[in-house]
Amino acid sequence: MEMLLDFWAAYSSTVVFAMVNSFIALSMYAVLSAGILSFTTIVFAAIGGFMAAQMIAGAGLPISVAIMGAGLAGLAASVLLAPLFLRLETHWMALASLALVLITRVVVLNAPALTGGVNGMLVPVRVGVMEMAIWLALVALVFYRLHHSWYGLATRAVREDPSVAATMGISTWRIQFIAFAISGAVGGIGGAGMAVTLQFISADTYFLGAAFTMIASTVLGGSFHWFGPIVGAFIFTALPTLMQSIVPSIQDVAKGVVLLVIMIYLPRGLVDPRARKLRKAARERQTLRDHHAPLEPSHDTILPGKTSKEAKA
Amino acid sequence: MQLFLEQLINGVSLGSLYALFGIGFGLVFATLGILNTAHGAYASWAAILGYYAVEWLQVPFPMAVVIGTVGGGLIAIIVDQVGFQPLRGRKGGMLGALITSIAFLIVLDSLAGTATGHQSWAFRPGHYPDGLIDFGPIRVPQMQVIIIAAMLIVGIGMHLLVQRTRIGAAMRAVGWNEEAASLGGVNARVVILITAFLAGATSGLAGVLGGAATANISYQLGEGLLLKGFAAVVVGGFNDVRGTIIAGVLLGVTEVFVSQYLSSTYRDGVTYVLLLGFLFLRPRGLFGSGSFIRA
Amino acid sequence: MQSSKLFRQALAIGIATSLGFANAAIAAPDAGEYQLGIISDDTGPIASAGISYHDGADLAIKEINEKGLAGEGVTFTLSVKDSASDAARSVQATTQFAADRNILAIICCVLSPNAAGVSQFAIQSGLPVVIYGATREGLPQEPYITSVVALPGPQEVLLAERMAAEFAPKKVAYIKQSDSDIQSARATKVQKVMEAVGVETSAEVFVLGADTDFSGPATQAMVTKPEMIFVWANQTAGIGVITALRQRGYDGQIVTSDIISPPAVFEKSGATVANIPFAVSFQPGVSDSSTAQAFIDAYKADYGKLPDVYAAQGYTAIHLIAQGMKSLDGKPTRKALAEAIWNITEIEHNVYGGQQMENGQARTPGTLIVNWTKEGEVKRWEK
Amino acid sequence: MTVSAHQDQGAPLHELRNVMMRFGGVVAVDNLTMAIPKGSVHGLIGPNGAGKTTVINLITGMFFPTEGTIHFAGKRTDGKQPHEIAALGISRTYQNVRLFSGMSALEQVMTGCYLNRDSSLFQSFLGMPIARANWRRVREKAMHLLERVSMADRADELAETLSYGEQRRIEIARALGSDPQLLLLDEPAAGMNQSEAREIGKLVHELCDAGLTVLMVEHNMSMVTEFCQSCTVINFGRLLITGDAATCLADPEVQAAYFGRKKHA
Repeated sequence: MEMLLDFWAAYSSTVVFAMVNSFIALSMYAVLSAGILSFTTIVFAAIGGFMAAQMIAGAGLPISVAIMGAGLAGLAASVLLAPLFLRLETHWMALASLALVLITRVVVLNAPALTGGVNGMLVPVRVGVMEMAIWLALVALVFYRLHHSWYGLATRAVREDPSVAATMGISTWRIQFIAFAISGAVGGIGGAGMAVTLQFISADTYFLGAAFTMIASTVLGGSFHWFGPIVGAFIFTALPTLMQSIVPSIQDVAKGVVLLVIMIYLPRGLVDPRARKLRKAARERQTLRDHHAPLEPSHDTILPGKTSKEAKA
Repeated sequence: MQLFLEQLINGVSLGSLYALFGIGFGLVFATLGILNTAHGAYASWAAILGYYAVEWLQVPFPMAVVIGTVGGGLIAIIVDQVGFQPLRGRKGGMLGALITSIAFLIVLDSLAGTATGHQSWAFRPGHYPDGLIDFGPIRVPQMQVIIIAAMLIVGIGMHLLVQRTRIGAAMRAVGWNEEAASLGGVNARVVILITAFLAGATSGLAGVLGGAATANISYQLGEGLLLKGFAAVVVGGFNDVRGTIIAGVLLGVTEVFVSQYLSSTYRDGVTYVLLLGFLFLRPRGLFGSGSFIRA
Repeated sequence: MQSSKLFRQALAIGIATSLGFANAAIAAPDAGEYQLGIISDDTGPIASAGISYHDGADLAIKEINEKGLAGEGVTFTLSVKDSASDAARSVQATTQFAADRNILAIICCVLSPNAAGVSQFAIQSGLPVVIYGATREGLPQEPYITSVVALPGPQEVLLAERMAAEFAPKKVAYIKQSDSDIQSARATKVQKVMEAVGVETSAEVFVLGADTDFSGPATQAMVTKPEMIFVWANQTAGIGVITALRQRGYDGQIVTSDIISPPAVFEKSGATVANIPFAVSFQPGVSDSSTAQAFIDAYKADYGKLPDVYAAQGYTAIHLIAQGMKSLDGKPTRKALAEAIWNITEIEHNVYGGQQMENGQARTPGTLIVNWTKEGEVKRWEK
Repeated sequence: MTVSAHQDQGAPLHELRNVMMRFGGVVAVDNLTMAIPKGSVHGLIGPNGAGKTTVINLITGMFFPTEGTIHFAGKRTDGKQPHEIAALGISRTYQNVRLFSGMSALEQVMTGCYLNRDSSLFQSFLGMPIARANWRRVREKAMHLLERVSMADRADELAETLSYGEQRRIEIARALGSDPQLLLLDEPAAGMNQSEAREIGKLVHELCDAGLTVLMVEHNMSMVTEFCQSCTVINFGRLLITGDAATCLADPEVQAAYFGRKKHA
């Protein structure tokens, strides 16, 4: 028992960080699931993080209020940004979002009144495991509900084939706008989560490293179901600790290789509802000895807009 | 006036590195549809190989440039065959390739860190062209002249290769539609290998020259080039070498001029705000006309 | 669902591995055998310095165990957790150390943000921390957080005063790294001294830590024709700036900080960094106390190279803990050890020829103003 | 001409007037005027590359015409976005079946019912009864549509595991989900054997009897003669003839353009 307690004491912070990263991954998933590759999550996280830090360190508000405020701040930022970003197509949007991450860093460094500038900000309180878990459960519940809603159906349609979705009356712009809004709110919460777990945030907290790691963990976990990003975030948070104890000298190489192997063998990520259904179908076929040959699955694309097939028709 | 000219040359030389780096990045995107974040690692590795060649094998600098360039190309081929080839069969899409490239970025960068003992290295003074050339009142470091010349030669060469030769036509055909290209008698596999090699080699060239000019050969070398090279490619239009060159040079000049004449604190801010503005106004790049989306 | 199965497997492996480690740790240590922890920067962007700190600490442990410097029959082992300079991983490592009852104290952190995060958590869980690299003001907190790194300021002031006195320059330029709190603070201190004696600031040029091309900033500074250029930036950027200045033919005086002190820097840049004065508190070839000499010899024997200022700091951090340990007779607790360390006013075993501590913060020890010669030796700087 | 024979079916539901469509220098649709009579099955035929699919893309708003106007139920639709046109009551299927990867047959059809949703985003993620009731209703409707295309027993299966003919039927059910007035079928019988094709034809007739107007792009001549009341023949984007199916197919110009070309192909 004592051993378990020790274990929990040692790794509870890993669990908390994994939960915090889950928000960031879910925020990336929110837009990814609507066919958008965007790193603006990091921008929303920065806004949420410094917002929360100010609310806690400056105004002395409780953590839960600060997290709520951070979510709202992220939401507001995303609602303002989305109309601009939605004018761009995929890679241009991806680049624009990267540029925005870099701009954010410059702004953070040069707005010491809001962010502490180069000195960063100390956050005097630390969030409890339970509180973080409750927040994650709430957000996961929202994603669960959305998955089984009109919005969920529409996002999947828009992601798979936006022009077909449009002929069903689904407005790609509207769906992607909502996706951005969700991404903003959840990203803001994630940023606040980072602030109350790291207890110190600066321009470097919300930068490219986080952007690349989190997009990788989102896709690794699986970007076709809301549970995937959470799994991915937990694995990517635990992986360095695990690698540290197994292969300390080449831990980063090992991390890259794990990612590579998963991408080669499970390109749609660990949690993949389609693969599960396909396996089920295969099993049934075997028992039924069905003669229908399955079609080659159409390739999944994250490109919105008109497809080449249309354009060349 | 002298200041203006000197800074202009600084900007053009810096931009030439971005352009040189961006050419290969754009080529891979246009032909193979991969947003390759590991492209920067090729540059780091090429610089490291060049360093080994000069400091350990004592070869002259031009030879080291060749070794680095070819090395970059070979690493690119390995990465392509190990990481991206398996995805092609199953049409993993752009996202799968992106994440795979991040995996390679992690692996190659940390191996480069180990190879350099996590230090930043530099060619010793005298082991590379570190003198100055006088152009009237302006004195320009030799490396800057070499970089600009290399960019012009490689840029024009690549443009002609892509637009005027059979290999180039084949590359464009594969970029348009791999299946159709195979039917039309183009060996897609060969074209993919050539493309990967050329991309790695140009990145490698940028790496060796940049590493020498900035006295910084480390695993972080490619990181800075990656963002700026990506920006150059996007502004220039994905499938146009001319666009990449012009955009890369403009980016370098903008950076230097913003910090000279506006504010060095806000340099990156101003540069990226300009970039964003450009994107929103002209989302298809300088020479881009139609929508560029792969078949 | 196979994916969740995979996840469960991964989790199971993780738990099994970690429990295995916990088990190993729980196996009762010999009497007098204590564990310290280090949150290292062995990989990541600042590994070049991080490895030196770690090497210095390892050497100190070896020496303490051999000579019984932590008290009769007391030996240390050093448990390593690499943070790769990542703040989140630093905090995670802290919680793991805090949870491991065999760990008495930890040393950590090159980057101030990481040090700040680690400190907050360590205070909450009552784990003594000795900071060996981060130089932000206000990090030490009674009794748990102490720092063996002198704050920037006094050294820069001394250096600046000396430059002003010996050169009496009229115009000086400053190249600063704008995204580093420490470097900007240092530059400000120098600039104040220079301006106070009437030296005109001809240019203030800002660079970023991640920049690689410094031809623009070099031109910008040089065009104002300063007699002297101060370079205040982290190692890679600072050396980049110096190289760019020299490459463009700047032959005025360049002054910088201890970033060029590691022998590896001379190996890299050679004559480019020669004759540039900088202030350090420890430098092989100049530091001449017997402790320093012993440290340099032992380091050279173990690692085949000369120690740098970072190795000296890692070394000192462990010796500070040993000194605290020695003052505790009998069973040390974390709290008692923290208090003992906090109350130390002078580090007995140091390579600086004297190192005062005040409220858990090391004061600036003897300042050496030195420079590299073209032959690769460090000499006291003379005009 | 026989067009007058169909005027008793009422005003045309959909019209293209002098529509031009250019891609760069290529003219894909050249001054085309076409009317789809309300309540009929209208065929759009022509050789490969005649521009049939381009016409469908113009009707659904995928492309905006370079010149000319498009009218649906008395409203101009050219320049409207595809989802706006869908909301007006136009729905379509695709020549090369474009179902959503990873969705079950039922989910495909429910997505097709998107326009039937009457609960807001907030109501659904708060799990309010109105949202659940709406969801249940649409689910039932989707099941009903699947029954109609005889696919109800495969509702939970992943679409990509079904056969080509089954996928086509699901696509038709999906297109019907939005309760369209005009259904555009792009070669609904392509890749099917004769009996499967006839089943589709019958289904189309049933739908038509229930008041739906259908535009069918078809290659299979027997399908056209058997199931289309009227048709339009185009070649190189230009109108060749329009009228009742038998007359059109008998036209010598059509024979020359269509079968003449086909022989050489």
